[in-house]
Amino acid sequence: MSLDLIRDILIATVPLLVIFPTLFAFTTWLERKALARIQNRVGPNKVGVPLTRYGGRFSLFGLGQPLADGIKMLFKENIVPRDADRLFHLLAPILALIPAMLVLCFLPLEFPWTESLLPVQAFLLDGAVIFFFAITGLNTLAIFMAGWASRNKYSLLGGMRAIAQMISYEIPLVLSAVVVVMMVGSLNAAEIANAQADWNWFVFTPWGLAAFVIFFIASLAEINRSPFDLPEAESEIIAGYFTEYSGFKFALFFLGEYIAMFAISGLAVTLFLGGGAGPGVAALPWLSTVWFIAKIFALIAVMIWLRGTLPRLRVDQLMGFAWKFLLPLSILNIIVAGFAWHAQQQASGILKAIIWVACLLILYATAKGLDQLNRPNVRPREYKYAE
Amino acid sequence: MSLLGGGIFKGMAVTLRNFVGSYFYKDRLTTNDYSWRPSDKLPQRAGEYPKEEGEQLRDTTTVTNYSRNFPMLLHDGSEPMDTIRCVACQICERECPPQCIYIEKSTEKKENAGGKPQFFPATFDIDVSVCMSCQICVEVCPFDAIVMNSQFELSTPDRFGGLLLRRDDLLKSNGYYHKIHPEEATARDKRIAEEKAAKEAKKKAAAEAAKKMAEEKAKAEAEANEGTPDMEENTE
Amino acid sequence: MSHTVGHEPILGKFPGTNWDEKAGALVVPALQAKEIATWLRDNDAFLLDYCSNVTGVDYLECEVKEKVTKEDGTVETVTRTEPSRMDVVYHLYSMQKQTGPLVFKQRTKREQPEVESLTPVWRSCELQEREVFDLFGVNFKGHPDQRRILMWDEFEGHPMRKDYTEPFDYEWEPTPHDEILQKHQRGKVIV
Amino acid sequence: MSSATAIAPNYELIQQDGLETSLLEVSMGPHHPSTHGVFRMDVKLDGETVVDLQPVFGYLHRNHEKLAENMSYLASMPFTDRLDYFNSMTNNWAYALAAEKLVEIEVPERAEYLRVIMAELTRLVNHVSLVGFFINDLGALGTPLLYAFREREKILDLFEQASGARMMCNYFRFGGLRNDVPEGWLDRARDVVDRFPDFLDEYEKLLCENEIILSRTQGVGNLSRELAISAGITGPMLRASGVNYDIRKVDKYSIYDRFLFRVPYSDGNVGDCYDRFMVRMLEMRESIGILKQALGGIGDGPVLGNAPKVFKPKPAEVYGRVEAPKGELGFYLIADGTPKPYRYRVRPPSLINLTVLRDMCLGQKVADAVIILGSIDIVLGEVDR
Amino acid sequence: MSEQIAFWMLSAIAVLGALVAVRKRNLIHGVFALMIFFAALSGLFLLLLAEFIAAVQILVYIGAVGILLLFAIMLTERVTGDDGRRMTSRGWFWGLVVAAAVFVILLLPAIQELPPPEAAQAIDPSVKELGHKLMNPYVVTLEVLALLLTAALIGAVTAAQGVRIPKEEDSSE
Repeated sequence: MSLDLIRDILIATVPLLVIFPTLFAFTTWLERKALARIQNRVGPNKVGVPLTRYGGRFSLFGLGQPLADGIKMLFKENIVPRDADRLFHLLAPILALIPAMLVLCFLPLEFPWTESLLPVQAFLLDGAVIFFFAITGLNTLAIFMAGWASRNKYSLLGGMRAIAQMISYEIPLVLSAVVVVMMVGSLNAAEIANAQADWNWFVFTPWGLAAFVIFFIASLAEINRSPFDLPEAESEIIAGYFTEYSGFKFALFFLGEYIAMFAISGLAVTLFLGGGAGPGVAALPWLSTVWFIAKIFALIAVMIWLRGTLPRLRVDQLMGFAWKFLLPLSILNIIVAGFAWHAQQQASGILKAIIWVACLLILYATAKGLDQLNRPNVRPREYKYAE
Repeated sequence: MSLLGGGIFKGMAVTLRNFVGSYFYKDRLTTNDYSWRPSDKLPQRAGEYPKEEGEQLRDTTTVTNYSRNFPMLLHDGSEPMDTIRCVACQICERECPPQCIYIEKSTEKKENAGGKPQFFPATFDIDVSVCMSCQICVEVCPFDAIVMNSQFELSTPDRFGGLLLRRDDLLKSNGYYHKIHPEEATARDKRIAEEKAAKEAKKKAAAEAAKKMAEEKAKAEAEANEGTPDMEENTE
Repeated sequence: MSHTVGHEPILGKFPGTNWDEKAGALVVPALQAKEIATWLRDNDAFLLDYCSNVTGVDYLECEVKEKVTKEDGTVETVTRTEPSRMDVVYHLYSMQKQTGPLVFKQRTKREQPEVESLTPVWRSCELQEREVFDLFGVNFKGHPDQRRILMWDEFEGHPMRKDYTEPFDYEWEPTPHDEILQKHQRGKVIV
Repeated sequence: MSSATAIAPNYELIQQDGLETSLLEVSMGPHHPSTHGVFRMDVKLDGETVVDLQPVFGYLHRNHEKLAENMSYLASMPFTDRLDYFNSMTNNWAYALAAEKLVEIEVPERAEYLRVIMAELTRLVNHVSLVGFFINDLGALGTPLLYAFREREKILDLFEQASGARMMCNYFRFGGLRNDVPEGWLDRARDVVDRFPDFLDEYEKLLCENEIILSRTQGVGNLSRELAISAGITGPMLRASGVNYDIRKVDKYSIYDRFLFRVPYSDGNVGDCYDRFMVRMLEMRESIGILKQALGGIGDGPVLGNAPKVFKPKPAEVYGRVEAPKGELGFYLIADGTPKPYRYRVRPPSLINLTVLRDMCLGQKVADAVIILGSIDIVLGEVDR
Repeated sequence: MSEQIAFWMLSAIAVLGALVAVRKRNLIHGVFALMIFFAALSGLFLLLLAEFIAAVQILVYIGAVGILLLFAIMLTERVTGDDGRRMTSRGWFWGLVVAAAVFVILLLPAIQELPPPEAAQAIDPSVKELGHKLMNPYVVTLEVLALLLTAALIGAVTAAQGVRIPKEEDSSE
């Protein structure tokens, strides 16, 4: 093993370990601030940089809040329930963080300083996308571990919910990605991103749009974001699997959750939103990194927006939504995409437009039909008045 | 046939409007900055917060002119004990629903706000950890001696002693009362003046009527009535 | 205001009942209560389908001074002893006819009081009768789930009874308020 | 009718095929985020399904009734604020109404108008924050709740200006009100009331068509008409089960017969959480109608009738009730000729509405149990007293 | 060299994981040890440049089989598994014999037909090629397997529906 290789591996991976936790800190601030504004509050606005006590003058919109939170978390008491499985209670947050961090390597995120290096990036692997899904699935284990090791009934319920939910939603997640893989003919993340150069983003095709919507919804469930945050449903099961976590272990869970959010948004960007493609990339290659992260943040902004708006689903409705709505729709999407792709090989111009519109109609009608089928009696009602 | 997910989009439009609106409309961002900040020194007793009377009222967003918190005793002049209105009649102590007032009557009389020798409270304690700000003591007081303060910064490191307000903590001037509750104070002063005028007119009328009958006897009667005029009405 | 319910037919049908004019209430012997209640609920003239309020009232033995008008027109004050008793009061309304209330009282003795539970007639009595059991110690025959409701299971005594005295408070700790309370308890202030 | 009065059947887990599963017993509360206070539900779960539920009360019990029996009539007025601490005005009113029946005091007209205004503002406060809490129980991150609180603040400001306190108002007196509202208060109130419908439009847009809310609430926690009547359910919950019964209409207490307003109720087919939620939403519109009429019709005059300074009623028994936002709030007073009530009883709507909690929750998911409790609308200060 | 180190480390982890999985009394701990074993195995596949197989190993064995085991354990009475029963069964001798036999049978062909290193390098198991193989020569096998799995799925659903709470006739009428 040459020293060069070690150096290159470090140069390729360490930035991921630095940039994303930093972004995590920023995102927590962003989320708190955005949610506050959605709810007509002010949000964190006192803690400045560096942690000024009398905020006000140097508060910088409360940007110091994540730092203060981090310090608070570090110094909080680490409480472990008496009956808990101490080993697993300790391992679970770490295990939650590792896969989330690991899958970041599979994103085609090329930093300017890595160009001249050996090709050590994991996204050049032949099966990068499938690796991504495989390793994301490990998160489930960590959550189960946390839920089980806490010896708390709410935690256990949360763990059970998490397993059921994440396994179910992995299927539409993967199936919607299949469409893109089919079109590109490769599981290599870099190739997929490159195939979408010149604004040929998959989200601009009907099947790509449908797949993107399904992917986005399923990814919300996969990372336990509202409206699918059942494993940590506050109003029902306190905090779900991390009810019994405090201090730094809780912070690790928190970090893992946000990193997973970045990772899955990054995959969505890779698959549907053209990776690092964007205006000005041809002239300045490093802009691709900026675009990539900007797109991730656009998706995260939508997630925050959804979180500020929606209540959560019920367990059976959640499972029904995955199995009775998303799964058939994503399978149909694969079929539609296959046929349409072959049909438009010969067609051009108007015919192509007709095919696209037809695809959209088929997909929308199916979705509508499935919705009607799943919830036939759910609709607004009329009320009577007595004088 | 409604749009699939249409309700969700409508809801998102509402939240987006609120998000944007919170930057532009005061209506949508009702949070007020609580600008009073603790100084380095912690207060040792309740009531040591704001240092000057009425200081916290600079921040009109947290306290309005109508809000009430805990009772205070009124005095009219600059020297509190010389112009205290309270005559230690103990009606408020009896009527207080959570029984948080403790009064001990003085043994000797002393000249007070009215300019006549009266009893005064040797002890007047209010346990604000028990007081529930119901304002019943204010209503039952026949002398307008106790009114509601709006001071709310009462936290103290001493859980027991610190929350027992003594007579001297409770004494506030009528000017302060005017500052915190201008409308109410003006109305009250007006009513007191009217009552006083009415009483004086009555006294005058009675005196004049009595003059015709027998001067000396009437005078003595009028003085006896003045001593404890309202007490008898209310005590039962 | 509310439309009162005529009580005369009840007195006619059930001879054991009587009408307490002063309280405006129908007093029913505990044995007959369930039968009368069911009849009141189902009879078309009443249809008292809604039992609003259930509560107990504890009467200690006391001396009552009454003014009695004699035959010759003179008024005399007579003192008589009222025996102790326990009332369980039901306020009945009719939602269909929008009438009510009819005050319905089950009267029983004060020591080990026992009355008929009306929960099978009106479900709304379930928690309220539990409360009466808890706070007054009235035993409801036929109540499906008679447990303490507001006090904890191990609690002894029935705090709403007039002769209940507080036990020693083991969580007591001295506060300045004690001074104040002691003064009140010493009887310096007579309410 | 008679079948509905029976206690709900004992649901037992029936094992089939010899597959053995065990029940999970969860004690939800007394410190659970969505039990609205220190309420506890002992829930037995089969997976996520509720197979048994026992409500446990009493964590906030302070024997309000006994306290009131040991103090004068007036002195327990501030304690009624603490019953249902969201709606201190209607609590005051119910107590004042009962006490006024004891001694038959005339209430001046202006006081009656102000009482109606306060009560309807209270209803707005209660319903708007209840809907917010309810959606919070559904899992929203507090957004509707905070919108509700934003609007509630405006009404609480009005309360503060009138009575000096935002929640523990202690504003009503036997024979009227403690003091008149300050100058300009009525204009401010008109302003708030005029702008409230805009907020309601926005609120309805946010909530009433949301697919998730529809599918979460419809068909959950069904309460039949018969059971609702028999169990003494009152208020919006009763009307959501299809019974048209509003004490404002039935008793016509105070001056409610002078106002035109409608009472929304459902057709009684289901009586689920959605109905309870919607009935409250619609009721707010009617309250605004009443408020507009009352603020238009109010005249000048005194606000406190010639109530006796020492309240010492003759021996009598009265039961006074009002339509509080949560249901029928009644006060049963027995006077014995002393300045203290011999018997003082509160008929708490929150507690009695909880009678059917178990019936509604059985067979539902654990998440539904939470929203069913939320849709009942309880305040523990009133449940436990 | 680095590959050698990685190989030995992964092998050691795999063996240790397997041993812990067998010996551990606590069932949940055992399952997690088993997953460590799976993960190490996946690493070994990666060393053989069979990245697709490695990914599938994680996806299927850890992501699906392991979690299925956890679910099964969750549904049993003693979730903890600390019941102190004797963990070694009486038939340990025959177990050992069978294990040894399987080991030898697996080892024999490997020893006999060890391909030359160059040939091993020539096979580049790309994902595309795998896909083509599955869809062309082995399509019947694949479909039969899919059918089997579907049957199992339906069977599982039927079995799971056996337990249900009898509801009172709903008031929906």
